[in-house]
Amino acid sequence: MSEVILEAQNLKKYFPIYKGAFRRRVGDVKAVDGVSLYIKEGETLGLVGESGCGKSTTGRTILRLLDATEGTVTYKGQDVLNASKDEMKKLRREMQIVFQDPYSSLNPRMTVSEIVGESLVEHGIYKKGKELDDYVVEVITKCGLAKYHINRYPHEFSGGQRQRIGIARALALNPSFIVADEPVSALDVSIQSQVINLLNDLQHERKISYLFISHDLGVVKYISHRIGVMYLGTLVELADKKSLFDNPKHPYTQALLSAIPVPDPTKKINRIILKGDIPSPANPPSGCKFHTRCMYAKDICKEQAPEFRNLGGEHFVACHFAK
Amino acid sequence: MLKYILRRLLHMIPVILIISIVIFGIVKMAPGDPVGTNLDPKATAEQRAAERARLGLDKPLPVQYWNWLTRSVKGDFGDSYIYKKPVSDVVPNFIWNSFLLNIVDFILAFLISIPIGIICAVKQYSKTDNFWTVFSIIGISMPSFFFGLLLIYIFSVKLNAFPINGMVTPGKNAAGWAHIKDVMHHIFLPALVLVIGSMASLVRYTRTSMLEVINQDYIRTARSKGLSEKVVIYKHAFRNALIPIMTIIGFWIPGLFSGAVILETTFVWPGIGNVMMDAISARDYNLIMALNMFFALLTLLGNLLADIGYALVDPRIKVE
Amino acid sequence: MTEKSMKNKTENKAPNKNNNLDNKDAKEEEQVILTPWKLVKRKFKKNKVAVTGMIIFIIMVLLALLAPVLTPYDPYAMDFSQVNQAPSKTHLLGTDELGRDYLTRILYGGRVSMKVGLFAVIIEILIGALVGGLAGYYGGWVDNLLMRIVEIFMAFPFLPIAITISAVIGPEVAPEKRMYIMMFIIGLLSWGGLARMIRGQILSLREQEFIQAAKALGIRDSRIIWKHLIPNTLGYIIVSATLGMAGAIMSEAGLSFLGLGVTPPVPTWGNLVQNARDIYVLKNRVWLWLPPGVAIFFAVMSINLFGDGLRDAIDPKSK
Amino acid sequence: MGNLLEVQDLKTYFYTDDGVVKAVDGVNFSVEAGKTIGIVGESGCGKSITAMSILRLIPDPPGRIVSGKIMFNGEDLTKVSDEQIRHIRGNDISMIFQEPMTSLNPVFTVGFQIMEALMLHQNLDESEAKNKAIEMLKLVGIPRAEKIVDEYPHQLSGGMRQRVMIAMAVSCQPKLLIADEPTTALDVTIQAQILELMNDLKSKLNTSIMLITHDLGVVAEMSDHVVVMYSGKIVEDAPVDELFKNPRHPYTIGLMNSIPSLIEEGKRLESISGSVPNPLYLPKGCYFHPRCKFATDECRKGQPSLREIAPGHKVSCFRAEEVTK
Amino acid sequence: GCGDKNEAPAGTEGEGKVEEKEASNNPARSRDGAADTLVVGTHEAKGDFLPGYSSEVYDSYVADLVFDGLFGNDKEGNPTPSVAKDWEISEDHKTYTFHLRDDVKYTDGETLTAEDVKFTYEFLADPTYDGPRSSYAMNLVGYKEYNEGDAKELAGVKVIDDYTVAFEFQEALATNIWDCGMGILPKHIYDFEKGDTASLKQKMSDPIGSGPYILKKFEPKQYVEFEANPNYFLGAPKVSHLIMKFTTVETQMSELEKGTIDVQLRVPPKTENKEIIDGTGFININEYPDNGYSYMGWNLRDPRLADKRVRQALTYGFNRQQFVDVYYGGNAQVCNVPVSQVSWAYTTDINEYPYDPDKAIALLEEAGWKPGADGIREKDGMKLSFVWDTYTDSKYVESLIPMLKADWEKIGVKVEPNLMEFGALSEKVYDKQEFDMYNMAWSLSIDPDAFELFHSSMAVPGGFNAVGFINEENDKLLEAGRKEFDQNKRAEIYQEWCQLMNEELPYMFLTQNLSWDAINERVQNFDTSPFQDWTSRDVLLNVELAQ
Ligand SMILES: Nc1ncnc2c1ncn2[C@@H]1O[C@H](COP(=O)(O)OP(=O)(O)OP(=O)(O)O)[C@@H](O)[C@H]1O
Ligand SMILES: Nc1ncnc2c1ncn2[C@@H]1O[C@H](COP(=O)(O)OP(=O)(O)OP(=O)(O)O)[C@@H](O)[C@H]1O
Ligand SMILES: [Mg+2]
Ligand SMILES: [Mg+2]
Ligand code: NI
Repeated sequence: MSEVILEAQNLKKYFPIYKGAFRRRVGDVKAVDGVSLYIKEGETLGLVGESGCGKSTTGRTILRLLDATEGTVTYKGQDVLNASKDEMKKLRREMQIVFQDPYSSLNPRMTVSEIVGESLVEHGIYKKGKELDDYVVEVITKCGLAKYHINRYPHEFSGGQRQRIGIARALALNPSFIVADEPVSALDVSIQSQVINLLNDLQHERKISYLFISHDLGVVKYISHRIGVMYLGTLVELADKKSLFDNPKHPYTQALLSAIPVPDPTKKINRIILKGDIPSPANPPSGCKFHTRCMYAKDICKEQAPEFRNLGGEHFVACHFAK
Repeated sequence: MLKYILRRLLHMIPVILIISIVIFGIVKMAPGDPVGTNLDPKATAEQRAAERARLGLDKPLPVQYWNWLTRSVKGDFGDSYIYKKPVSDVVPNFIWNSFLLNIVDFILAFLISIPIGIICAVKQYSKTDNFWTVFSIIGISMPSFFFGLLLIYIFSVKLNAFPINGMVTPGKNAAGWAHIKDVMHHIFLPALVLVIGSMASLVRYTRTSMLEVINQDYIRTARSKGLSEKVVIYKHAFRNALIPIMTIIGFWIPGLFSGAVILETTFVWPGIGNVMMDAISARDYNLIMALNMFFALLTLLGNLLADIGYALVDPRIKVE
Repeated sequence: MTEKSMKNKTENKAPNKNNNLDNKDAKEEEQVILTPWKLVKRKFKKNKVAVTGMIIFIIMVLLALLAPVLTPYDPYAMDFSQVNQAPSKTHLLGTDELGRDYLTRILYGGRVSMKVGLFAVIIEILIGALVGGLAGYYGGWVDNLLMRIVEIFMAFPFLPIAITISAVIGPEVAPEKRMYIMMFIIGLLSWGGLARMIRGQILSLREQEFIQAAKALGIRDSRIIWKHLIPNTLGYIIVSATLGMAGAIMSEAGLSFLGLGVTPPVPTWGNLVQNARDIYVLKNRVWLWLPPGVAIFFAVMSINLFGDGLRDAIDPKSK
Repeated sequence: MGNLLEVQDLKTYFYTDDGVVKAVDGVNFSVEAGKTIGIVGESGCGKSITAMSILRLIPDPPGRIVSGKIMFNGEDLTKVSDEQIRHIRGNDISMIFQEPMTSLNPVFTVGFQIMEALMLHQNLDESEAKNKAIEMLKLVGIPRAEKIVDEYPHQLSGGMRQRVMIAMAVSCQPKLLIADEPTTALDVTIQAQILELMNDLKSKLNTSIMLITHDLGVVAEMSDHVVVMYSGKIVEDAPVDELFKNPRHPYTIGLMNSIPSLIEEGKRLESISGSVPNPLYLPKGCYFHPRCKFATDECRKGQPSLREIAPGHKVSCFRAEEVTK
Repeated sequence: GCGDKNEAPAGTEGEGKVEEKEASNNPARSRDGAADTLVVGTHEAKGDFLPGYSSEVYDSYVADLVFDGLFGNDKEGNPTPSVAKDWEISEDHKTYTFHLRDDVKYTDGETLTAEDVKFTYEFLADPTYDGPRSSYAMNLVGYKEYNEGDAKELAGVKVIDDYTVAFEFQEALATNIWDCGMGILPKHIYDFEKGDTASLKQKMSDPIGSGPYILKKFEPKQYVEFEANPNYFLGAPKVSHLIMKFTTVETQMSELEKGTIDVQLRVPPKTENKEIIDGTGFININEYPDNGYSYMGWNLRDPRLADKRVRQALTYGFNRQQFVDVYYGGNAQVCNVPVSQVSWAYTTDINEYPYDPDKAIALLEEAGWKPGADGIREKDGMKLSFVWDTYTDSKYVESLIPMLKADWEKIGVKVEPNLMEFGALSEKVYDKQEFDMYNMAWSLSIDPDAFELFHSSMAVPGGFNAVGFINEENDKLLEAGRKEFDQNKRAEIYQEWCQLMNEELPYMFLTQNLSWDAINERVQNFDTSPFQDWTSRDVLLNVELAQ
């Protein structure tokens, strides 16, 4: 297949917890705790997991919107996390992000043309004026908006339209890698599909790679080529879509897949119901982080964190017992 | 809880220290020499110098500050120039008078305003609500001194129904009930000004926080359980509305005393606000500093009380 | 039942409100496009009380601004043949003990009072926005340090400290200049709350995804601050400014009433009311204290109403 | 008829400054005893308002039940006195809300919040109520119920809180349980736990459930009967198998076609163009016509009414017969 | 004398009996317990009730009611016997020997003796004494040794026997006798170790003395309550209960009207107040000229003001009469000399300096001050533009400012008022002596001696000759005046001095006020006069309440 454009190695992001008047550091939220992944050109890597497991943090750390605590990120051979200011500015044109919330992700006091065109001016690609406007119109029409929308403010759009503006903003710089952080989860089903189609079309047209974050397995399954499953800051399984859905190796993945309600009243599935709640990332369990909810857990799971192993065919699993 | 209070008290110390430095600094910036106003005008320069030395005024400022601070901690704020007595003897005389005024205000305002605030929130835009909204806006916008003067004009000057100043009828030396009546007669007007001012803001505040709470999901939950409207409002909603109301208490307690400066001056009420004005015009350094520290301490204490109040009414605040 | 009759029924229930339903259909495209500010304006305009407040306030400002045109008198010109006149045709609000036209003094007093209020608020906003902005944007130890300072400022008992400072630095200053001192005292003592609020605002804005997006786009910090952060806090700043001005006018009036604010002969509403501390004046020369008191009341009330309306209009939570 | 609840031509409007929002505009459906009815539809189509109208929890002003009947146990709930409706709330009909994080009162212990309804409706004294509360908590699968009963909502996770909400709702063994998007705010694995629990309770207590959701997967799994709403109106009403097999309203079909997991691998998603209309500016004619592929002039002019096209299958579309997946 | 604000003129001298008016609606009569209680309204007393500590006149009232001095004074200001039956003065005018009555008892029953007198003066001379009356002991022999050295006793006060005490002064001065009149403290109550006045200060607010009244209760900021001393050696006062109620300028009129006070001391002599008083029909005014004057001091070290013509011009250029008319409604007088008209040292043979802007301009022109471009006169690069330091929170000043500014502007002189708190003004004027001009007032003692105020030796920092008036003739006259013991000769000296001052104008003399005591008609014999205030035994013991 095509070549790897982005690779993250052992990425960690800890948020310190402070307490008291003197703001002593009393611990860390281990939001991302040793994630390794790669993304190939024109590929979509889906990232699923429960709320708070660190999906967004992974995405943002890769883009260096957050400073990583540890680990490396290389984009087309370039070290992202240690890039200089100028290098970083160049990298920004290549790597973009689309956000979940169509309401808070657009500055309410800027018009569509400002939102989309701002970065072009900032990077010196266009000067303010007719040319810029033409280009902005081109981009937004590509994203399914119309020319007359250009001077409107975000609040005049519906959720789906706003999400398109967000995509247009990311697209304006013509990036080759986009982190899509739950771009459809705030949208209604009927609107969701519009946005998914748009993302898909753009990928085919421009060979864009996506890191597609979602907790909706249906959507991830539909759009991704490969899928990573996260649990409490670590990847527990990462594999080709087919391989993951047909043959999940990690007990958590298995439970997750079985938990999705299928919109078909005739199919009754046998559920694996996990007991308990997700532990806090500020105080994760020892050993294998999943052992507290795992039905197969043995003593070794409590003591030793499993390795993230390649079971062959690029199917990675972090479980002592997976075969 | 006790530990929490202790810890909060401990945290107050650096703040108090800094405030004390600022207050000391401000007061020391003042022109005018306390020695000049107090000694015999015919005193010689040497006598003045000796007096200065005795008061420690010849030392560098940091040393003066340190001396003042260490003595203050022991409760010795120096002598008041006006009263020629230790400040610690002067202030208590007046605190109780101010306290009396404020406690009347506090109790009345709370007893009346909170229920009104709740009713206004429950019956938003009703006639009652509109009335109290107008009342609040008027009360908030009315300067206390002007309102006080209006009352004096109407009730004391025109109707001759209340005394214009003071706290008791001198020489009456009434005891028991007669004394209380005498004081009540005197306290009526100043207390009215205070109560109406406090009520205006408290009604408004209660109304706003109730309105906020009433639209919360858990109120709908309470209703869906079939609870009566009274329980929903006074138990479920009010307990939550109380949380923001706690803040206002924090501002209020110090506000009461310091706001009294104007009110006590208007009504010639023998309280510390009045003393504060005297201290200012007589340049009574020690008294000014002590009073300012008192007010600052009250502010901090108000904040502390508010925080304790929070902790009491809001289980989400961890106390350990 | 047919659809039509159903519709009629509803129209009967709410006759004047929904008659636009049928003729104004669906064409969202045709709706008037409103900028966020226009939206605020529209919301504000609907609030009759707030609009009234604004109008009263504007009238008061105009009265003060146009004072030299509106009155033929000089606020300082004494006329000993006209001492202590009751209101009359020549002196609409009478004269004071030095024969100065009182209406003129009130108008000019309004100028001073409002000027003090305005500049005190400007000082308050400048410091508050700067401190709050820095603390919110940079966070970390900067935030920590600044917030400690704010905490200390908030623990200052306003009136006593204001009185003390006024008494301490006031004496060296001519009456005309005392109003500047007042501005500084009031401004310097009251920025704490604003700084806190702006910090909170910025902190929450900083977490908003559009700021993250701007960073991801490689937008400069300075531009993020100017284009993204500041415009979004502006609404709150404006609201604080209006409400703060009411507070500042009140504070100035209080201090001047105590004789520790702006001092005569420079008139302000506060020191004009001070006349009434003399029982004789209180009783027999109502025109010397009632009008300036009412002026303070109206100014403060109109600004409060205006500010409240503005807050409701700007606050996205309110309907 | 075995109908526990019958909603007839219900209209609930909101009178706002900008105009009238017809949040629920002539809704008819019924709930059979012991069955689950699912209500689906896009955000803002009036699902929650329908549910709240039943319990008369509409904030008034600005909302008002304008007309219609809600027959429950032979009584019209829109007509009964406040006292009577309070007696029904939490006792005969109870409700679970969408947001477990905000639907519990933060200042009372969860135990107390469960006990309140028990003490009110079942005349239990405090200790009895507490025992019952613990029992209910155990029933909804909360571990260490004796301890949790004295904890405050903020000390519990989202899933636990939703369980508490359920425990509270079922504590008086209501005849009808209205669940307004009970799992939307929860994670998949937790959602699975809750759905499992609800099914469990339904069989144990024999309550009817009115399940509101926008997740067709959840509907398919839980309901016996489905109602699809669009812009305050019911567009389709059918037994669950029938609906999924043979949807007849273009909106229902569009909805199904836009769900990725129902689509064959690699096939393009079909989507409904446009967006949900602003309730203040509803289109003339069929509300769905601007987004409808099948719209004709008839649709632009008149509003279709709900009609039965197969036994138990009602659709509100002029062209239902021509429309297929 | 001492620096005093203007609103509170000091005073004494009677205008005669209060008219007997019958008013049926006199509310004071129906007050609770009115029959035997006299309520006197005064400005607030702070609680410094010991004679050595009371710095303000209102505290002195209390001290004067509770304590007795060796002698009092009559209406003309001559010393009269009191605790001392009589006294003799030595040939050299340095030693004063007083013979005490043996029947003066403190209210605790102990007898007043010469030891107590000595104790009182040792207290004033104590090294730690920080009150305002050290000047009473300062001129005594041995003061320095006692105050600064470690002398065990104050040599200048000698106890000859139980009832005889002698004061020995360092210098023979006509004013010495007044230093002997300090209120006498009972040693057995107030005794303290030398250097420990602190212990005495603690007893400041509940004084015990031999005076006509016994202090019963002091409510700070509210009132002081007294009861008559039935065993007073001059006979018990006729009014058995006395209350000094604290009033303010703002409230006193209303209190009078409402009858909550019977007497208000020192009502500002303004037409408004007269109107109120006349309006009641049951209040009379006891009016007498104040023993003091107000003035504008100018810095004579300033070359602009060093020129006499400029000072005269400025005086001519300010319409002082108009100020008196506007502010006092005519109830005051323009003054032109630093001596009160009630004093025997007063003379009318002086220049009145009537308002005359033309003359003022002529004088300025003569002195070489020509109008500048901005209308302000200038000469040699100097401008007649002054900063006038004055004090805040005073209606007097508020009225004076605009009038002075306006008048002087007409003669091409600019003046900018600079308001400050009174204490700050005192410091600036006396300690720093940095000012162009300032205004204050003097209330005078009975003796016209003004050595402290105008002698060139006092033109030092901290001295009272703050304006820096240095004039040989003046020095000569002042020295002669205080060393002369013949009353007539003294009067001549001081009158000559008055003329000199009137010519030289070291101050711009402003006004001499009238003192008004407002008295309810039910109070009889409240005959205050310039030299006898209401605590004077002649007045106090005769006051009666009419039924
Ligand atoms: N700025 C921050 N400071 C402290 N903790 C944070 C911060 N941002 C995220 N976290 C914590 O890090 C963990 C992972 O958060 P993250 O937002 O990456 O989760 P997520 O998988 O995206 O969840 P969701 O599905 O809810 O979006 C959470 O526990 C969160 O509380
Ligand atoms: N208090 C209110 N005032 C005005 N309009 C309201 C009010 N509450 C609800 N509405 C309107 O009623 C309509 C129906 O709302 P409802 O809450 O029933 O939607 P829903 O189907 O439950 O949506 P969701 O899936 O988002 O919960 C919406 O258009 C909404 O804007
Ligand atoms: Mg996320
Ligand atoms: Mg809903
Ligand atoms: Ni019909």
